[in-house]
Amino acid sequence: MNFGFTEEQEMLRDQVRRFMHEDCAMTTVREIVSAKPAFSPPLWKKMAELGWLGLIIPEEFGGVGLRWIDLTVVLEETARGLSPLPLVSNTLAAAALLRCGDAAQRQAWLPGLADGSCVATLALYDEPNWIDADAVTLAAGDGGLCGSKPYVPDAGSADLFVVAFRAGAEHNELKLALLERDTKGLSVTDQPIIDRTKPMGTLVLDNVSLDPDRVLTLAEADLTYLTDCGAVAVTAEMVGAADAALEITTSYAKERVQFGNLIGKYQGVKHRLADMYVDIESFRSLLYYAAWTVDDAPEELSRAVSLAKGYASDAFARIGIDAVQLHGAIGFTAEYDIQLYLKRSKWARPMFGDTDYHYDRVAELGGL
Amino acid sequence: MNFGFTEEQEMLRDQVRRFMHEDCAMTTVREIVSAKPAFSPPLWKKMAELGWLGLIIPEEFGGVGLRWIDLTVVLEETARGLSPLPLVSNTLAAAALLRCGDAAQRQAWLPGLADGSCVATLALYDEPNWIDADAVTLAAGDGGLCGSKPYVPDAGSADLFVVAFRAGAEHNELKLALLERDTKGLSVTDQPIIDRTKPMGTLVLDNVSLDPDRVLTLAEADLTYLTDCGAVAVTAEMVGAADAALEITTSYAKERVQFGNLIGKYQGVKHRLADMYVDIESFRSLLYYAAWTVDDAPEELSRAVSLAKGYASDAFARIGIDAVQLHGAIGFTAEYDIQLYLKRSKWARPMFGDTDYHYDRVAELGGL
Amino acid sequence: MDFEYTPEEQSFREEVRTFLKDNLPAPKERGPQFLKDWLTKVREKRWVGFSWPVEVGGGGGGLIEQSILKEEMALAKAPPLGTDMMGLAWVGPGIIQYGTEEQKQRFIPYILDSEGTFCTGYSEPNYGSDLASIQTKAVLTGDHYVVNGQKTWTTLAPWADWIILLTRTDFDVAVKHEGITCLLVDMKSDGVDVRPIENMAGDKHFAEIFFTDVKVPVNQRLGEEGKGWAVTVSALANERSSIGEVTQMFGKLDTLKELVKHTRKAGKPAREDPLVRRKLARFEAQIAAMKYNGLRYLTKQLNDEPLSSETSVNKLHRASLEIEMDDFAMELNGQAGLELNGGAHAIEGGKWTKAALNWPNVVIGGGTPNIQRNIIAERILGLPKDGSD
Amino acid sequence: MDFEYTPEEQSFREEVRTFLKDNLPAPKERGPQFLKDWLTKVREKRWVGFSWPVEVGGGGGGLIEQSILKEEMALAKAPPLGTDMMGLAWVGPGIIQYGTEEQKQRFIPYILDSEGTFCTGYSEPNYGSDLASIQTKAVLTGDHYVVNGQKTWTTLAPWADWIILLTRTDFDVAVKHEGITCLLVDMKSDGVDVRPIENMAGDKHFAEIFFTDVKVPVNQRLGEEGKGWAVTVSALANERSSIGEVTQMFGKLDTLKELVKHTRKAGKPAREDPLVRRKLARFEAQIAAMKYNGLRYLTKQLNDEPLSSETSVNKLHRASLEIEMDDFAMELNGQAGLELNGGAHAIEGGKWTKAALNWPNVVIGGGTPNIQRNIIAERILGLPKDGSD
Repeated sequence: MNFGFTEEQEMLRDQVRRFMHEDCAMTTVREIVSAKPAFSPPLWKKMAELGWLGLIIPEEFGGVGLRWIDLTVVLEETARGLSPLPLVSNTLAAAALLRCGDAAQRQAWLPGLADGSCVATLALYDEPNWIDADAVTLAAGDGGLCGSKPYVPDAGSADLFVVAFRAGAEHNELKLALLERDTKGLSVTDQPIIDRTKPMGTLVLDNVSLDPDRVLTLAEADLTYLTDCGAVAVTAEMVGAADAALEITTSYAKERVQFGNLIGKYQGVKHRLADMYVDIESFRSLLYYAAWTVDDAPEELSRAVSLAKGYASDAFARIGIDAVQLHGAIGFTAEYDIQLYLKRSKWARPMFGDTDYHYDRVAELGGL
Repeated sequence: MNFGFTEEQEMLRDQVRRFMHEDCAMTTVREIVSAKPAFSPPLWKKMAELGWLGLIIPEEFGGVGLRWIDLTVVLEETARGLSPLPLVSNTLAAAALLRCGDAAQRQAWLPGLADGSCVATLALYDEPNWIDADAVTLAAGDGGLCGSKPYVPDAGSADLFVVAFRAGAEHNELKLALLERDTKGLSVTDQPIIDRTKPMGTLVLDNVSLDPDRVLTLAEADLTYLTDCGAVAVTAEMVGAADAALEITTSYAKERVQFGNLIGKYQGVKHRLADMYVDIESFRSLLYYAAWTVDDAPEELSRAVSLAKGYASDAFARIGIDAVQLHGAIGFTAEYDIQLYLKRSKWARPMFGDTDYHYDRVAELGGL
Repeated sequence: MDFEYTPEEQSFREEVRTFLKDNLPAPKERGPQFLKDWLTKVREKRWVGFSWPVEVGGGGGGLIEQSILKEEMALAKAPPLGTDMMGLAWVGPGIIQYGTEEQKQRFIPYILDSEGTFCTGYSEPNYGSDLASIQTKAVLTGDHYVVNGQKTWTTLAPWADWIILLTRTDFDVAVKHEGITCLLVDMKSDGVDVRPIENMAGDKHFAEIFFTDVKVPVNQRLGEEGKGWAVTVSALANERSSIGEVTQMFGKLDTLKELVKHTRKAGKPAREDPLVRRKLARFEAQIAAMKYNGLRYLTKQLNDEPLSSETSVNKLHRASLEIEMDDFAMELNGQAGLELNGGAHAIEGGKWTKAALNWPNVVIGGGTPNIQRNIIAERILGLPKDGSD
Repeated sequence: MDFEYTPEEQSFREEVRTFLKDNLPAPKERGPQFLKDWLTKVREKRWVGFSWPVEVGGGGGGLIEQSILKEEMALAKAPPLGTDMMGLAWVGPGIIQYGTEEQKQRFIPYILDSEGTFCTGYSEPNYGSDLASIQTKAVLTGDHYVVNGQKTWTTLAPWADWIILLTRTDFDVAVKHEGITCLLVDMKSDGVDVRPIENMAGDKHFAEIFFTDVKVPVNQRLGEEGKGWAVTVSALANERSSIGEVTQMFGKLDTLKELVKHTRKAGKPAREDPLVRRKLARFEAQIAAMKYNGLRYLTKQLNDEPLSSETSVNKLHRASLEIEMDDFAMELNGQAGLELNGGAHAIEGGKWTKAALNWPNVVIGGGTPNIQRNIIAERILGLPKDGSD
């Protein structure tokens, strides 16, 4: 029983912090997201070299073969600096290949995901606020895939799209397709969203034919697993981003004077900051446990991640708003960074299920 | 357009305040509720003489013939001092007779209610948390009424029970029975509850025969009207009691020193008190409007009272808890009065519908 | 307690409605000339500056009629009665109360005829909420003041023609509320440098303003030298939440309900989720409370009873609703709620999403919620001050 | 990160379970002799004072084993391991750290063998939260102290045999934390007057205690004269939220779920109301967070990392849950939720209703939520103090 990080994990954390500080500071982030697509090939290459892109990919496929709990260390720290790079998307695509692909498919694609030569992303649901097999509505017809796949994370920078689609009318007749960017009949439309560090797009599919080698099975349990992994990844990012928002706001409270006192001396400010700390500590602990279950106690993953993401979705949204509010007027200028965290909190809330979804599931798993 | 009280109403308010101060101070209240039944014949007589028992009863039946908005003035002030006397119950019984009784029934009973010789109460629903015609389950059989009528307010002191019962299987086949305390087959059991200033009891009915002269029609609209009147009365009491809780807590914050300062100087205390003020002001305004609609715009009563009671049920419950908490340890000693207001807040919450019930109704009336 | 209107009031309401029917075409039928004509017509009706004295060109109207006018205008979603929002809200009343005869003749028609607009120069970089501590300096030199300093968060500054400016003429005072002087400054004066600030929603509604040796004629001083705080307080007191505001919020609630009716959540109609229903009902209760609170305070004014700081109650409701209503719309729509204008799945052109980034305009601009709580705690409940003064 | 237990830890858990199976009959089968036997048996196992040094009679056990022991005891709803709750929680550890050899020999077996109980004399009428400001006076006179003053809110005082008492021996100090002396006082001493206080739930768990010329032998002073604050701080640090507490709360959540399953609300099963479901889920998230927070802090201790004031996090969760869970049960049941024990419709003998009046025991007793927030803000986030010191 040891609910702490190993020395190696702490070294990994330091490494990511150094990278974010030296290579991906906020000015760089703002530069990256001001272009389309919001992506940086050199930083992606560096992340590949550091082993983060293949962190959870086994060594036999060119990865590092670590666990989800190690990944959370990386995600927490990249999100602290609001990294816009598609690490979560690439990792979830890898998770899909690992879980649903056959030996040949894994061997064909995973090395590229690990070495950064192929940026990948995963797109599951077609409904904006419904986590359910029925929410996969894109269907394969005689001519292949026809229609659109909306809400695809990092669609602008991805080379490979791992896309869920409906292979039959039954609730759970689902499959995954591997579609390369230059696939005939596929085009990508940008979806402008509130958080520019988390780009999103829609795939438009005009009779895209399905090569059997590029179709993976997707059982309902797989769909649940991948959604849960997505929730773990996003919650890890929420921990880092929320922590940064608290840190920025606390620093501000220690230097800003109003009515003759540091504002951090007023309980109206300090108690709100204390409550933020309580919430972040708490969803952090829930997240660490959930991340541990992915590899070590998968039967507990659903409940564990729903507790974490359910708590985090509400709490981080409140933290984002309050962090801006405690800054007063300066907090909502475009120039100041704190508002970027508010936008991130809005983005993170619905991703892979909001509080209502996850708490409903906790109730159900708890026998209600 | 005048959303204020008249000079007469302000005089009435002063009169009630004087009565509560001189005749029904908290020591008296504690004495009254330490006995069974928690009732005081001399104070009841005095309230009758002051005209409050027949405030909404027309002059032709011995009352004063005023309106519900006048009644709210009285209830706000009696509740400020947590009066345990059954003024609400007596008034609701009168409202039932006025709305549902025929000429003979009104003439027979209302003068006694107005002059204090007959303490009356109204009992509608048999389910503890369900406001609906179907929640009236006590049914008349061949032998009359048989079973029990629970949750009867002021059952211990009442001489007359106005009791809803089911006269047929259809949803809305309801009637009211007028049952005197000495009716054959009727007995009363005390229900010990959290707020001793608001006694409650169960009528046990053993083949109580129904005299046609003592049965009133009760259409579904009547049931709604009487429930809404009950909600208006209880919300008026909530305004007075919450206001007193705020006043007591504010005074305490102005005299209690901790860590070298008056606790009222800490924003953790003062902002909470400010929030209480905001809530009380707000449900007070909503209540005044709702009380006005009873007589002047009955078509708006349901929506108006649901906004008021919906707001008040949540807010007062929070105020009750926080008022005790802001006092620290002294606040939860039996000796100190503030805890009596917490108990009142718990009592008031479910009476004639809690926040969930009323907000559900607001949504429905608003077309959702 | 009486919510009925007198026959005179009713007929005034009818007059407003008839006017609106005759003069307010549907939005898409409004031509390029529409706004100009509209402003001329409402000015002819004397509805601009409705409650201002007739002598200065106002309507001389009563409080009830004014609330009827505002309510009907808001219900009809009519354009404002004049383009100079701040001039009409508090600069004009300030000039009427404290201005010289010359100032009244110069500025009141200017405001009423929508010839230009005022902005309000109160906040400074180091004194956002603590207005009395301002440092912008004005020195009397012959027949003009020379102003140096900086204002910030000045709403509408990028377009304003004039600014009502709080300056300090005396730094050697026992109480910081003294020594403050209020000036009316032409934004085209030499030495005024406006730098728009972009907010997180991408809008540039407000600006920093730098004043470098700006000359302001003495006759543009409003009120006495050193007594500018009184002018400000009286101006802020005019910044009341009105029935028009409440009507707008009921309107917004209606559009939110419509949105709910057309939204599916977790595969089912969102309207069936009790949490959604009860949250909308709670919004309605708060807005209705604002309405009846406002009517109670209006009644006090009608009875010439002094208004304390009760209006902070409605400001707190407004702040909570501003933050929550748009956010609720976003949350309801999940990922689609994240989309901005131009997105294929954006909800109503992304208007809720954009609005969810614009709440600080109201929530922080009008005094933060914590400031409002202090005002209630100290001025109404009589609790001790926690500030330095 | 590893939630697996070592084989040794697993076998210790098995040992505890086996013991419980053999020695803990169902509640109704427990005879009058049961508790005495139980206490003897767990004492023989050296599970009382589990982590205390073997030299003084403790178990010398590790932190993980201790958490396993507490968890299993809580799961089995076993009686406590000793009757002297406060003695075991912090008086004993305080004596082990600061006591003389004589004190250890006298009091440690007394506590471990459940021969009597301690109560804790910290709070005074004017200093409920602000412990360092206490005024109870102790004057050294020959070989004993003479104590005069008053304590209040002293939990368990009506039954306690001893009190650990915070007194002031020096009023002329620069810092109020100095000049405080800690005494162990026999409650049967002349001049000790205990007056029980009734709380709003009708219980008399705590009391005022008046001290009038109470003589306390010098050898009952714990730690040095004037250095009592250090003893207190170290004692309070031992008051940690533990795994046993979390297990109890999970147990309470389970009973709440059972209640929901059997309750109808507005004519429908309460379990179908999403608001009810989500609120229970939120409780579960908070309790689970307490569990994993606790494990993180335990890991820190195992690694000999200094624990700051992180335990305030769980205290705030505990306070929120204490207030909300019982209240939720009451609200769920409408009018039936108002009934106390003895009422025909009372829910589970009115236990939720009574509990809904007893939250201050935990919420105020352990330091109010606002105090906990100050601790986090000042000690962890480094924000300025708002107190006078």
